[in-house]
Amino acid sequence: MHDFFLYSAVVLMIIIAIPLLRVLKGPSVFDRLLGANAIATKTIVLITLIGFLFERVDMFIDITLAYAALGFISSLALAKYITVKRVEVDQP
Amino acid sequence: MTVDVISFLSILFILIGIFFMFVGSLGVIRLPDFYSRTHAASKTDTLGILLVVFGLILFEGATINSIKLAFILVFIALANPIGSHALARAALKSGLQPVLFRREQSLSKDDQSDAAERSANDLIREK
Amino acid sequence: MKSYSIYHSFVLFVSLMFFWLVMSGYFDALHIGFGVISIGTVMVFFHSIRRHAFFEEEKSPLKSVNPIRFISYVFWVIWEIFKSGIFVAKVILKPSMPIEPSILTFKADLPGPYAKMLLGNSITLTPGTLTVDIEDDLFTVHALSRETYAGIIDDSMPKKVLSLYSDEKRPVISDVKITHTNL
Amino acid sequence: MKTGSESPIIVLGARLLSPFIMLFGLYVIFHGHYSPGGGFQGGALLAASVLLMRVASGTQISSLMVKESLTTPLGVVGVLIYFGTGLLAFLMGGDFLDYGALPIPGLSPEYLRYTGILIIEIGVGLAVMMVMILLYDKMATGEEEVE
Repeated sequence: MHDFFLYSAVVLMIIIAIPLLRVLKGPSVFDRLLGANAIATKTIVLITLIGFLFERVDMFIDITLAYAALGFISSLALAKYITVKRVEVDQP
Repeated sequence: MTVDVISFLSILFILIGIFFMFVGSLGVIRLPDFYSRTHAASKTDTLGILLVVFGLILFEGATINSIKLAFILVFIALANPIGSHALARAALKSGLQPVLFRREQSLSKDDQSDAAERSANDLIREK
Repeated sequence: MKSYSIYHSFVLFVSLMFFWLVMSGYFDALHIGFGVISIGTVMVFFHSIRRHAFFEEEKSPLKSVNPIRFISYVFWVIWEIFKSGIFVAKVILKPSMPIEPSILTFKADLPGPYAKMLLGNSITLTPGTLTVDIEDDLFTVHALSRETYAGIIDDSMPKKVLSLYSDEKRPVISDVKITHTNL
Repeated sequence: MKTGSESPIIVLGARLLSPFIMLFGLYVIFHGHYSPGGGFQGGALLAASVLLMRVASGTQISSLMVKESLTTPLGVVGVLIYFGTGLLAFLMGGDFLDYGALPIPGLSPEYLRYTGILIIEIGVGLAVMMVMILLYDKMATGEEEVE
């Protein structure tokens, strides 16, 4: 089971790297934000899997919850900031 | 590795969840415009994460850590739709237009095209 | 200003206490005492926020909801999460990507902002539709293809949300406008 | 009171989740020595729960929760709790932040250390929380002055 968690964490890291392309490429600010948000949500699972790998689930769940809460708040704050500032978006 | 039913089920759930997360990542790259990408990020990713965490709960069994994992489950199910709604709303408010197009085969026999001729431009300008 | 009921505060206290006990994992008097102090701090901080009505005609979310229907509604939403994930995955994995994005706006006549929030979140969680904006009564929804918004414009999902709050049978949505193209 | 422009999904969702995030921050502070975290991380989470309400509903309404004029004094109180505890131990004949020398009667040295760390962490958490809210408020209002 340990091996299974290890391999799935490795596969998950490769999957997490895919939206990075959108962050780099994205025509508008929102595409970049969406890519960053997709990375943040998947990282939650990655941290939990690492917790199972190290067999310190209780500790890593605390980290996961803090990460999830901070990621959610920062994505809301960025969305709000961009709305208020009315950043010029270039059309694709 | 002894394969009993519970670990088999949890492995199954985790694999399906990782597959859905992979599809979500692919959708963020493949789909044509921001709003359709939001669909991929909000729905497929949410389902993938829920499945993986559910698989981990099955593996962990009936301990207090399972209830903590269930908190993550509830938090993701609540926060992910709210986050993507906030992002899509910010995009609409700052004037990012959705790319809308019709498939060729439905173009000829479109019965409600007249009612639908308002452009997304007008929609945004109204606000 | 609105006043919140004791029932509402009690529900908040019990759910916060449950959260604390599970997170803490220590069930001795010292840690439960810390928990009571912490929950007291949280409730002091949120006292005036909870008294403040963000929207007009805001109702207490818990008292007006029919509990049995709400539980069945939650299970329905979980089932919809499954369906929508599978739907979007199918769309993404097909090489031709059969999407036909459209924007629809409609007015929904629902009792209070909590009902609007429920409807908005269930639209987001059902296959192929995404709530983009809610402005007073006006919903703006982005749909991925033509089949996906059938559940909204034939009024079945909004009626489901209304049935959580009251027994009356009336049409909920009106003024549906569908935009297929921005040419 | 212009709240009509806010989407009910964001405002009500934030109000639903914010108390739990704040309680989680307090949990991180109180359990600093069994699990990762402590004063700083807990303070960041406490600040995050307040900022969630500020972001979702605008500064005007959420100043009901923590008034802007209160952030600097409470932050100073947090620093003073930290410094005062350390100085008290110093004055009672120990080193600076020597918890064993704290003049709390009826506690064994182990519990004395435990209590000392807890007091320090509460001070640090309060200071971090208030300074973060202060930074956000300064950034938000500075923006309005420019326009």
